[in-house]
Amino acid sequence: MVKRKTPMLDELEKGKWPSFVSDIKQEAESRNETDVDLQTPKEVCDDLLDLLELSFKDREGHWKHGGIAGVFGYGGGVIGRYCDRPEEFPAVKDFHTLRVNQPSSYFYRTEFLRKICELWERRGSGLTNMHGSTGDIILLGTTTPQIEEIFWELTHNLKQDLGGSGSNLRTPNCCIGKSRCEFACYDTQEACRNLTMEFQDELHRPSFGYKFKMKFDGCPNGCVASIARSDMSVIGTWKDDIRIDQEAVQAYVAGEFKPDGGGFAGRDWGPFDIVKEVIDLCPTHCMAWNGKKLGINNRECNRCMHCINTMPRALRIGKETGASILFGAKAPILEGAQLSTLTIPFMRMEEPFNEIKELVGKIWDWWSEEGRSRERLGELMQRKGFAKFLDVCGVKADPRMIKEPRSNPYIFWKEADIPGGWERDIKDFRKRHQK
Amino acid sequence: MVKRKTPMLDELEKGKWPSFVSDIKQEAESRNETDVDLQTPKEVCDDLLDLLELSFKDREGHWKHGGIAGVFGYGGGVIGRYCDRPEEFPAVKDFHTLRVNQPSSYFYRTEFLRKICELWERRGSGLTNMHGSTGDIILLGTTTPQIEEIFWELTHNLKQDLGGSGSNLRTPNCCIGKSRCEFACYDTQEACRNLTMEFQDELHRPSFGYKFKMKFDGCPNGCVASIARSDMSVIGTWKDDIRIDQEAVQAYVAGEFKPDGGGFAGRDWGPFDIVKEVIDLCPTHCMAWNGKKLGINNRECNRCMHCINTMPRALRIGKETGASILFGAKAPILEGAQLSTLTIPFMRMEEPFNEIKELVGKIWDWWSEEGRSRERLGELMQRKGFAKFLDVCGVKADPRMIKEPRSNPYIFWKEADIPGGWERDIKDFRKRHQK
Amino acid sequence: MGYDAKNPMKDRITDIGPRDYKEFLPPVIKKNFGKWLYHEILEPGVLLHVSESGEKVFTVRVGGARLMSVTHIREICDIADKHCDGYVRWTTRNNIEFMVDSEAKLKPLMEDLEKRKFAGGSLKFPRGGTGAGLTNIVHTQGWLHCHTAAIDASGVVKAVMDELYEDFGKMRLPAHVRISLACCLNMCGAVHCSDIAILGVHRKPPMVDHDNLANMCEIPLAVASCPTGAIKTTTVDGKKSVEVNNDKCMYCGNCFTMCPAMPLADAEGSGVAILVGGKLSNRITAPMFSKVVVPFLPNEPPRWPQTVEAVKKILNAYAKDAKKYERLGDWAARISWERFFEKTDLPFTEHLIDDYRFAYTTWRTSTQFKF
Amino acid sequence: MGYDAKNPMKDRITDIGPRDYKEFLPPVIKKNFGKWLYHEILEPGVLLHVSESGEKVFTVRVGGARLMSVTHIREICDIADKHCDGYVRWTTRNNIEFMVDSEAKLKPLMEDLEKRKFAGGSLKFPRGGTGAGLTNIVHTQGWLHCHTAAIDASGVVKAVMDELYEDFGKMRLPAHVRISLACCLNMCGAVHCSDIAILGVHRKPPMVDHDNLANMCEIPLAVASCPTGAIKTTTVDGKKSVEVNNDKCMYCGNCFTMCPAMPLADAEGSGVAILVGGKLSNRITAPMFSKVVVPFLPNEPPRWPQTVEAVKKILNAYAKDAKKYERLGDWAARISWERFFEKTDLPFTEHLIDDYRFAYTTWRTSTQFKF
Ligand code: SRM
Ligand code: SRM
Ligand code: SRM
Ligand code: SRM
Ligand code: SF4
Ligand code: SF4
Ligand code: SF4
Ligand code: SF4
Ligand code: SF4
Ligand code: SF4
Ligand code: SF4
Ligand code: SF4
Repeated sequence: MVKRKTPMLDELEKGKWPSFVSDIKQEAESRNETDVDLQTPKEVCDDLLDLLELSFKDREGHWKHGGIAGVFGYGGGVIGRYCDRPEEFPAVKDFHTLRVNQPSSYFYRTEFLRKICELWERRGSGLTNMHGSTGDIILLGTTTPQIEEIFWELTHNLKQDLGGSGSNLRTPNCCIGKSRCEFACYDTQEACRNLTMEFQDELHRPSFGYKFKMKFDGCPNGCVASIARSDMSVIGTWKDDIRIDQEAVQAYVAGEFKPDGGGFAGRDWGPFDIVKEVIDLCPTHCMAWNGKKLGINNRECNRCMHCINTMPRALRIGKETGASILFGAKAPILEGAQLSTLTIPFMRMEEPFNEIKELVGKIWDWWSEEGRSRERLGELMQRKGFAKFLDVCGVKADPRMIKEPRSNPYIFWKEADIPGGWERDIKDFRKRHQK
Repeated sequence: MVKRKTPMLDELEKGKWPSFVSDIKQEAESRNETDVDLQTPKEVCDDLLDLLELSFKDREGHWKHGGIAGVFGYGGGVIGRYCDRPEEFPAVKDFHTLRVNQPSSYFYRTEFLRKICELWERRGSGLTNMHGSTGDIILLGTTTPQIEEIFWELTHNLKQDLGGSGSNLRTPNCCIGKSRCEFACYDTQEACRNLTMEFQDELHRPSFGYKFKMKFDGCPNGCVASIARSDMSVIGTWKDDIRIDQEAVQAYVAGEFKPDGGGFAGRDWGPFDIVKEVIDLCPTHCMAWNGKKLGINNRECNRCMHCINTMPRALRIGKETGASILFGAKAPILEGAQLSTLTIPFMRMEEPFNEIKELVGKIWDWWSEEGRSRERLGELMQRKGFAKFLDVCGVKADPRMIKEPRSNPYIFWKEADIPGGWERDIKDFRKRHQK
Repeated sequence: MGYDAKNPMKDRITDIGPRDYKEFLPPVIKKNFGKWLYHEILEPGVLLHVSESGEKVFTVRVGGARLMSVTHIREICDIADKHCDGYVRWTTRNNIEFMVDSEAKLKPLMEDLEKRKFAGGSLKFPRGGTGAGLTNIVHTQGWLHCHTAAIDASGVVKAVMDELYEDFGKMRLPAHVRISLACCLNMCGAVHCSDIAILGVHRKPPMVDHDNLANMCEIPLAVASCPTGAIKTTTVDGKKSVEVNNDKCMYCGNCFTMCPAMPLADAEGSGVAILVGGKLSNRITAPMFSKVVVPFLPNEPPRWPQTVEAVKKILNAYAKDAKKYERLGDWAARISWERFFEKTDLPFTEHLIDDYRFAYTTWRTSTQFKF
Repeated sequence: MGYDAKNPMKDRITDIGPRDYKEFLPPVIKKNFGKWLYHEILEPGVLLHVSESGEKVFTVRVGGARLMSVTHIREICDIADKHCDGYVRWTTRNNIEFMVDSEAKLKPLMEDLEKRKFAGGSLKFPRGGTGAGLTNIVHTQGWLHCHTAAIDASGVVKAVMDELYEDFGKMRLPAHVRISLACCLNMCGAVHCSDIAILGVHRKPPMVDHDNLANMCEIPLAVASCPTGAIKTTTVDGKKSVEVNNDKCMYCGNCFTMCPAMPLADAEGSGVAILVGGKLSNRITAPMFSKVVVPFLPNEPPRWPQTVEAVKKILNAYAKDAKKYERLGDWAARISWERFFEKTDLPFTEHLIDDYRFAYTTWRTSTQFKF
């Protein structure tokens, strides 16, 4: 408290949006006053603020590159971090992060959270990220000796394991799904948990060439962004017809129900116009409205969700539900960003999820065999070609997997498919064709 | 006549579409009967048919690879061609092609054509392609000694030069333009001729690393396909407003004028519906129709031509006309096909066409300097980056040149643009950041 | 007078360029140059252009084999002399246009053209090729003149056009349909941007003529020519040569272009690929590439029945299903490619999935698809 | 009891995974699991979900800094205990959701949340983030924890959210707007598919710490890490090291990830790039990448005014001009990118033209443009 002088950071206490600076300060104060038997430096929050202030001043970060830290027997779950000015900021000299595997879709009982808080106040910085981008509860900053202690308490007292980091399966994640969403086409939370449990070994013990992520979205709205951030994106969908409640449609048209569940209420967009707002925006133009009845040519629907999103009280997803499975999303390093590519148009998603587990197995085998070090699945798919990937998955090529067929004529053939094979005798040829 | 036995080719005399087999046969007969002092084998057409029959039988062509042939002082205009079974088909043993530079948009007086026919009957096979894909009159097949003779007669008697082949400027080509098209935004024929004359040296004497093509379309309809087939595509456009004749619009709406000049007359598409067929199809949605008056928000129009094509009696291109210039189209070998890329959104196109000539000069200089052997301009543009190409053209970057901005963050900077430059002292850095 | 082989430079004329088109413009065209107001298609193959001056030009467009003899050209000249004051032109798609300056001259011209037939029975001057129909197939040399051809050109074109003949003379399609043919991957033409493209392709890696290669080719150029890096230098029986890694080869033929000792053509290996959905005009949508929808059909001279059948399937499905003004590629994009393969009844195979440079940009990165 | 460093394997528990979410579901959620019929947004930040059973759950969503102290979390627990029977959840965008099972409990909860403020004056629990509005900025570690950061994360987010605060609590935008931030090109998050993305970028090639490189790094890995092949091995003062070809470097930082002796960060060189127009949902249009529209803005702690300004310009232009349901990227595509730069008043520079692997696919290969 005495030491801290953070004029720049103090600026970030102003304004309405919750200030992380104020929050760190309140934690700093709490640490100064607490009776808890702190196992980490009391001044950790003070030093962190001072160090951040220095970064603001320098316009350069002040953490050293990486650093080894971890728990015995695991290869992931801990990110080592050391300050590059340890003498000036001794309380954050080592400031390692723990990634704690969140329960599916971030539901908590306060009892559990309070235990985490108690543990983390005592043995860590008292600072967290709720949550990290992958999904973990991020315990932000502790010293090297504390790591095993924390792990022991986590597993024994909280019955809670770490998540992933390094070249392994990363902590899977899912949208809220059936817990509270009427659009969920399968149980994302159970799928996420079930696969997390199945692959504990892959999650904890790096045996891959690089990271592998899986995320579970209950429907094409994509609330957990799986299509952009996971090597395997499992996205709910359905095969049969959208269920229509014609009376409820009328209620929307009459203005009794607000479109999009009221999500546009902040502005006067005029009365709801079903033709302009639904029929005309349907990307497949498979909807019709005759003033009385809404028609959907379900065979042509691509299940984009727009009509259902707009009139959730009138339209419901089909009953024959499952998921589309897409592969290969990743951030830009190295070959440029990728979105996941549709590979399995439809798979049923039911416990014990054997079909998807087998599929994952095949893909991991191939990736392990063919993938270069630090090559994401998506990059391998690009390098080897999508047709090869389909082979690996044991799936037949289908136009649904592409936006459009190739425009170049550079087609590879298998020798077996060519009558007479590839080997020819030039002498034979020369009999027909002089040189 | 005696020798020929072409059962497969004879099948191609059937059917309604003009039969090239019948035509070659009629030429064969004419050669057998003619009094002309033929300088090439009388049996050339017979042997050609027999050879083609053999190819049909073998399902393999029977021409040797290339072969040197040409006229003195030129590096192009003649394609050498030798048969790979010369003993059996002696009359087509050598069967070289001449590329004769067509006059702009293929208008002819019969007097000229008859002279060509006379020359080519006597000194060639009597067979032509009217015309080759690049645009030339293709004189198809003659013997080596005839080449210089033909060239002499062509230049002296027909006042007519050869076109291009090899690593040079290829014969430029254009659409019919102002000769007979109301859409022409500039004089394509004159531009084509003027640049052809300006660059005679580049056309005849290969000095490039590969071929270079230029084509001139009078408007975005693209009737000479310049955007797909020329390293430089000059495509007419206008800057001001589409001219509207509201009465004529009414006449279309009333069904008095047929849409698209009657181009859809072969089928009953129902009465013309201006909203469905024009307003709704306008890609920029910049048109309005209130039942009486047609409105165009010209600022938002991208000059796609649709409305003008559909109602040519009511709508006319603007008055402030010129061309957009695009670069880099090519066939797929090696890097895949390219369409030309918009580089100069607008240039006036008036004699003496100095501005475009200067631009071409700059581009050729760069291409000559940086281009690899057999690297098309489009490939060089890809290899060096479009921004570099703009530099070369002396043109400022503009969003009009791209479909969308880059999605990857891999931006190159010039050192001069970065405060402090690139060179830094690691010792300095280490003062702030311990390792 | 004439060329003197002993004195080749004597009186030599060079670089005079083509004849000036202005000499060749029919008077009505010359007078109204740049003054045209609008056009009408009076019937298939018959255009009327009206000038600001009130003058009119009537054009009769007729198809033809691009390959034509001087005998045939002379017949064209006869017709032009008789009806058109000695002027005639060709179009950018190898059709012939006869122009007259009054309606009165139109009918006799058309009647004259109609009755002319080749000895074998085919029409010499079929009228059509205008508006929302099919026009002439732009094509290349094929076995008739080129050394790299994987298929014939004129033969395939004749076979296809015989079958689609009706559509050349009617304007009953949803929009312009442009069919093109190229006999090898060099694609001499705009095959890569055609509504329907017929393309000659190989499927066997080049043979290497080790005995002759070193004499016939510059080895470094041959090695460098390969886009996939499949070619390496080697020595065979003491002779310098090259060897091809067959598994890396995509049969593009670029090595053969650079080195005659590496032929690819093969009776069984070479054949037809079909591409669809390209366009050139900027009308409504931007120009687009054609896409491969049939990876291979065998060479079947003389009438290539499977190729003809596939083209017909595509054209018919399009004609039946597309909207007015909708080009083939726009139709396929609208109905989705899954429906395209259904409606055309063409099989989808892994060969149609891109694996070249921009492959990833063609993968479906969304859940939007139709069952 | 507890961890025994001398006997680390004693009673060790591993591979138990996360706690079962089913233990943590509020009773009303558990009972109606999979039975939800529809939802309504009662006001910004307040959701109602109605079950087939007729039961309802009311959710209050509040924003927050993702970085939160245990003190803060305990306060959240207090609230949840008081109003929500001890249950609470977070969303995928780091908002907090308090759920109650009857309307009666809603108002006290909201009032309680509203009045809580940090000592510095900022709100602890601003309500909002629903519907066609702005929700929380998904972000990464920044200078607070990560070693590769080119910018700070939490600081920039706070600065931007303060300025856009109104839109978090209103639902007045044309569609959902997702802003994301990542502090380096590793892009930990979905920055590459966000309506607006704030991205930390470097502009100086790495420095090479020749004295220490050989000890700190595996040289072959460092060389191999460079996507542009800019790194070569070298020897400096007798020590093995690497050298960087500055002209080939695109400052991606991948070498630094592999080799700590190659730092890139620089006060002047590093800063912010802004990308726009990405999306994740499949609604109407397919997911899309964000595109770079501002190549660089300097690091300006503590409040990054130029960055904030640019984001505001973009958001305001969009809010004013787009149609209902139209995401930012769809808006830009519809009005054309030339208009986007006009309407947002952002300069277009050559840096925004792609020159990476798929560059060609982004060039304009048509004459369709707007003056
Ligand atoms: C903590 C976290 C950011 C955050 O503040 O939330 C994070 C932090 C780091 N990421 Fe990440 N990544 C985090 C989620 C992501 C995500 C998002 C996701 O998982 O959904 C991505 C994009 C998706 C993807 O995987 O492509 C992501 C893409 C990367 C990459 C680039 C990978 C690529 O293939 O392009 C790297 C570089 C690397 O792996 O060497 C990286 C590397 C890193 C490292 C380990 C830095 C490094 O260079 O080694 C960071 C450690 C920072 C620290 O001090 O803790 N991080 N990283 C996220 C993990 C928290 C959690 O477990 O919940
Ligand atoms: C004659 C002609 C085809 C025809 O029947 O019409 C033709 C014939 C040949 N072309 Fe072509 N090209 C012809 C127009 C084209 C066009 C179309 C155009 O110019 O508008 C193209 C596509 C546009 C382009 O240039 O990209 C074209 C793209 C090629 C290519 C591939 C170039 C590329 O960069 O991808 C080659 C291969 C090469 O140059 O080595 C090629 C090579 C050839 C060669 C020289 C064969 C070879 O491998 O060396 C052919 C000689 C055949 C012969 O026996 O006469 N030809 N070639 C066309 C020239 C006639 C004329 O002068 O009017
Ligand atoms: C004569 C010719 C120009 C020439 O210099 O020879 C020509 C002439 C005309 N074109 Fe064309 N086009 C000619 C090749 C083309 C080409 C090039 C090609 O096919 O290789 C194209 C691009 C095709 C493509 O997009 O793939 C072409 C795309 C158009 C269009 C746009 C059509 C579309 O729906 O996309 C129009 C507008 C229209 O038809 O309303 C057009 C319109 C016209 C008009 C109406 C222009 C006019 O006002 O005179 C002419 C008569 C049209 C007709 O035939 O129905 N012309 N036109 C060419 C005739 C070729 C032939 O014999 O069939
Ligand atoms: C709570 C949460 C899921 C979770 O597991 O935590 C969630 C919940 C809902 N989402 Fe979502 N979405 C959530 C993140 C997302 C994301 C992911 C992201 O932004 O990172 C997306 C993809 C965004 C994108 O496309 O870039 C997302 C795209 C949607 C959409 C499609 C919106 C669109 O216009 O494209 C809908 C449909 C709608 O709003 O009508 C939707 C609809 C919904 C509904 C209405 C579903 C339901 O019936 O309950 C939920 C309330 C909507 C609301 O907030 O207005 N949700 N939603 C996430 C809340 C994040 C937050 O705190 O703001
Ligand atoms: S992804 Fe679909 S199922 Fe999951 S929360 Fe979002 S809208 Fe609901
Ligand atoms: S889900 Fe989308 S595609 Fe299907 S009917 Fe609704 S709006 Fe149309
Ligand atoms: S390109 Fe335009 S100007 Fe030229 S002929 Fe075609 S329609 Fe007329
Ligand atoms: S030219 Fe095209 S973009 Fe312009 S108004 Fe006409 S239809 Fe619309
Ligand atoms: S396409 Fe190929 S085979 Fe046909 S003419 Fe051109 S180069 Fe020759
Ligand atoms: S055919 Fe093409 S891919 Fe095959 S070896 Fe020759 S150049 Fe290489
Ligand atoms: S985006 Fe970069 S700097 Fe930020 S947390 Fe991820 S790896 Fe670290
Ligand atoms: S920053 Fe990237 S491009 Fe530059 S040297 Fe390092 S790895 Fe190569």
